[in-house]
Amino acid sequence: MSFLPYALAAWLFFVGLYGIVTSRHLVHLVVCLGVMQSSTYVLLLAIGYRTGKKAPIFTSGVPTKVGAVDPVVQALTLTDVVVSVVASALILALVIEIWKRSGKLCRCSAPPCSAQPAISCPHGSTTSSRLRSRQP
Amino acid sequence: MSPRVRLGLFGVSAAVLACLFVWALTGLPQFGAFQGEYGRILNSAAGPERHVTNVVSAVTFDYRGFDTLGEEVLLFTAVMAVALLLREARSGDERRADAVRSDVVRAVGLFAVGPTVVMGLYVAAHGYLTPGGGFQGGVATASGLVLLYAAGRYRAYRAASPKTLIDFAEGTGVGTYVVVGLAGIVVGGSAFLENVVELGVKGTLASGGTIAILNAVSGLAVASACVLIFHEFLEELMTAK
Amino acid sequence: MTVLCVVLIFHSAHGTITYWFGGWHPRNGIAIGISFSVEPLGAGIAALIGALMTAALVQSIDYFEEEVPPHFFVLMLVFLASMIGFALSSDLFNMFVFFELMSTAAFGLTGYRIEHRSVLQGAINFAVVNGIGAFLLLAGIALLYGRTGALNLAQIGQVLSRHGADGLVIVAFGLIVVGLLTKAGAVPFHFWLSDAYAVAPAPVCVLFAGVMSDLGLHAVGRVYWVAFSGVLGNGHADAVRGVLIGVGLLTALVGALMAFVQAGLKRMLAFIVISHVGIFLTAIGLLTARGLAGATVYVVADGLVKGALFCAVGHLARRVGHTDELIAHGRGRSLPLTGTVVALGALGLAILPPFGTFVAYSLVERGAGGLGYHWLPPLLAIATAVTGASVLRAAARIFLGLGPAEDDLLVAAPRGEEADEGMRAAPRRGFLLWGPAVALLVAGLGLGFAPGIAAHAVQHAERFVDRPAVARETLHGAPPAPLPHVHEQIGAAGYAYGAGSAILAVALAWIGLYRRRIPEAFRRAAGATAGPAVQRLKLLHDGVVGEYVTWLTAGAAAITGLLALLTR
Amino acid sequence: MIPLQVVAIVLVGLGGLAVVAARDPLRQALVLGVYGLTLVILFVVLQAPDVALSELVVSTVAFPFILFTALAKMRDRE
Repeated sequence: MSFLPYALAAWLFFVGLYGIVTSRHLVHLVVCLGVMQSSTYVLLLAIGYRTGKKAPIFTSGVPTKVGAVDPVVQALTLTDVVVSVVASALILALVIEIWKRSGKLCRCSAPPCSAQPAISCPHGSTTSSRLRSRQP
Repeated sequence: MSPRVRLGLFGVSAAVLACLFVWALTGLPQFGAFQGEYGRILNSAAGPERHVTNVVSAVTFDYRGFDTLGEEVLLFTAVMAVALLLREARSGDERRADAVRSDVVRAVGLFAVGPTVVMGLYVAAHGYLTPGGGFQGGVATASGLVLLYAAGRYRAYRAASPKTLIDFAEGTGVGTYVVVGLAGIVVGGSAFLENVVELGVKGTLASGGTIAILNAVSGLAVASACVLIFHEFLEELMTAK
Repeated sequence: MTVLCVVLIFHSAHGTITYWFGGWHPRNGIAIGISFSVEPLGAGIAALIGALMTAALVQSIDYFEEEVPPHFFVLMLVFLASMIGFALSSDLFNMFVFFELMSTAAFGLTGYRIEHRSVLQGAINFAVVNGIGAFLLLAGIALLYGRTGALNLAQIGQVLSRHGADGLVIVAFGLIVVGLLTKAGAVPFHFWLSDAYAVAPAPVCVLFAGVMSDLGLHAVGRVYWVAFSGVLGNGHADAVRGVLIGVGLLTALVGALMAFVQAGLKRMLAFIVISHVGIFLTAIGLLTARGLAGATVYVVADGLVKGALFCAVGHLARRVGHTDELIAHGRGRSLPLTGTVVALGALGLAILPPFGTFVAYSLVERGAGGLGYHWLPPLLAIATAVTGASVLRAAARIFLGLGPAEDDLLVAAPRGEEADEGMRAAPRRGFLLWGPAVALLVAGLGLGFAPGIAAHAVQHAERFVDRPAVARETLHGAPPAPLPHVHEQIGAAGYAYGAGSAILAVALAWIGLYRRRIPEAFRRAAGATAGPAVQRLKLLHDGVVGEYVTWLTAGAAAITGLLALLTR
Repeated sequence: MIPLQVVAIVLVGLGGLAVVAARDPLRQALVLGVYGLTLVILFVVLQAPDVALSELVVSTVAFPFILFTALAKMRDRE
């Protein structure tokens, strides 16, 4: 039973990872990344928890003697939360840009993008035969 | 690689990794029995040394204040990067100034603006006494401005967050953090980010020395960073191409 | 900044400079603040960062067509600060913060040319794969904190060395290494790297290629030596060595092969970066002081050379409008200087004696010889030869117009990836475009002539790998251990490998150009054996995020699993 | 371990699954908000009010905001 919080961290990690691998929509992917990141919060906080102890905030009413849970992991998690927001915002900004471009691409390039702008469609770096015939 | 092969490969490797993960987790101390010295030392030292009641804020702004500086710069960088990515000239006309049509939503939103901002500032200001701090308060304050948008007053929102001013605030927030840090070298004569200010009486607003200052400036930085990021996304939404 | 870092190298020669932020010195040997530890090896890398950044900034003054928004320079400077922070920090979580900061600045810079779809795709792949790598790193950090209650590397090492190597230690090490290797771009975590490097503006690539990848490796070395060598060093060193060298060799060879089949210069250089990351990883993986010293000197020398190559490519892009060797065929004739830089740089990649890269290679060679791994240096020399050959072939095509302008073996660069249309409109000339390339090349090749550089590096590496002494110095302020006496002499074998690699590079480049002149029978035999494998390898690099993440998972499982198996 | 913690853990576990399983981005964004709240509860019972507060502001304001803006932008173009 006391293993449960750690198991939760592992669970969230792999659920998020599964979501990313099978994702067909970049926004979905970003959200799954967030779920994965939340597993690290859970892991950190679960590690720093101490049974029966209070939060590390010693306002005048609480006697210092009782002791508190680990404050360091909480500070680390705070940083981690910021990291998560930043990463999501950046990727979403890129997604918006891709969306705008893919609209453009549909109009001017020969192979039309599918209606569902397949945000993970390969960009064709693997064409081993050289399609280009135009000479400089 | 076909989707089935991919899923198969993923399944096998994820299973292996999960087993390893669980194996590692069994090596951790029992849940609730953690005895890390680092945290315990800080819990007992932060009160007497730094005159704050919230140890977490002492850790974020002092003992590990350098991490927080990195975090502030991270937010600042994100603002820069988002602005760089979404920088395309948004020449199109504003198509809709008001996104929300329902009067009720507007009214509720407008009423909520004031309290949210005030609450945000309160949370930010008391960070080293009670739960909260620059980050939480900053986001809450920024969210007050977002409510302004939700209330359908995009123009009001734009009026409330003139970009240059906020840009300036963001720069000031991060900059002051560095200046306070440097003050540690210049005034304190010893180390970057060392406390140089009167510690004050524990439990009051004027306590904690540099923690209070750093808390305030990071609140400023976070609030303006959030507003700027929101702003970039909103601009993107509001301009039709 | 560069000057400051060079000063730091000499300053820290007498002993590691440890700086505690906030003045929070350790209490009773327990670290309560964050510290930077500056020792000559780390400071050397920091100096490399500074040098490359200077070159990149100088070049970007003239490189861009349009007016560059100030954000670009702000991001560059943040990138600089975060890389130096990452190289010097001795606090595990602080390293994570800088890791994220570095990635964030880098995404922004990668996505600078948002006009093209492939650019955005590259940036997204970069963001997602690095993000997951960071989670793995953080999970490892959390596990370690749960065991040791410490974040300072030296202190983690102290606590860990009191216990045996159980599941937690091994898996935490595996996760941290995988996280760092993701940043470094080792196989199979390298997919994002070629996508991102191919699309970032050339001045940014100078930094990415020159040092960002190698920082991950430097961190692997530090984490192993300072934190894990106590617990994994006795008895389990062979397991760690086997895994690191295995991954390193695979990376070196796959990267070299992929580089050889690219026509786009930027993507080719990206694969060269991957290949050389493999070489450095192998050197670090030897787990000896000499290997570490060799890796560090190699990173610096090679970083300068790769930086010079990317600068030259930037110049080419600006003047010719293309960097695809088949399209730009013969159009670089008017740029003899840039051509010379590229050709010399290619020979530098192929460890031509007696230049900087060769000195580093010979250290690695002797390190491997010391362990009895005599099969290792030839394999590495082949990798360096192939990478050198790719660049030589491209240089011959572009700057001399040799060879046919059609080659169905090569992978064409996707549109918009190399240099976009806007670039061709107004070719620029200017000292600021080619000057940095020459400066970096001279520095990189000239490093080999610095007196006693090999011996000094080994001396400091010896001190670095002495974990208990480092921990005492960091946590208790004990005086540093005296510098050991080291005598380094490059042996005949080293010269043989160096010369062999350079000759092989020229030969391979010739084959690449004039494949058709080889008798038919040979060609068919070679095609039948290597063709399908190369084809399959090419197909793996197809830019789908989900696939990359799958490979990441597989790689993480394989590396950690192997570590677990071998240490049990 | 107190029952409240067990409940919170189970809720978060289910919430995470629900977020990943929701394939429609808009619905997913809503589920994500709920998931964030379950995380807040978990952090409170783990005695981490600071983290809970920041997760609260992030998951109820910052993240949904950028997510919805992005989705709205995309909907526009269709």
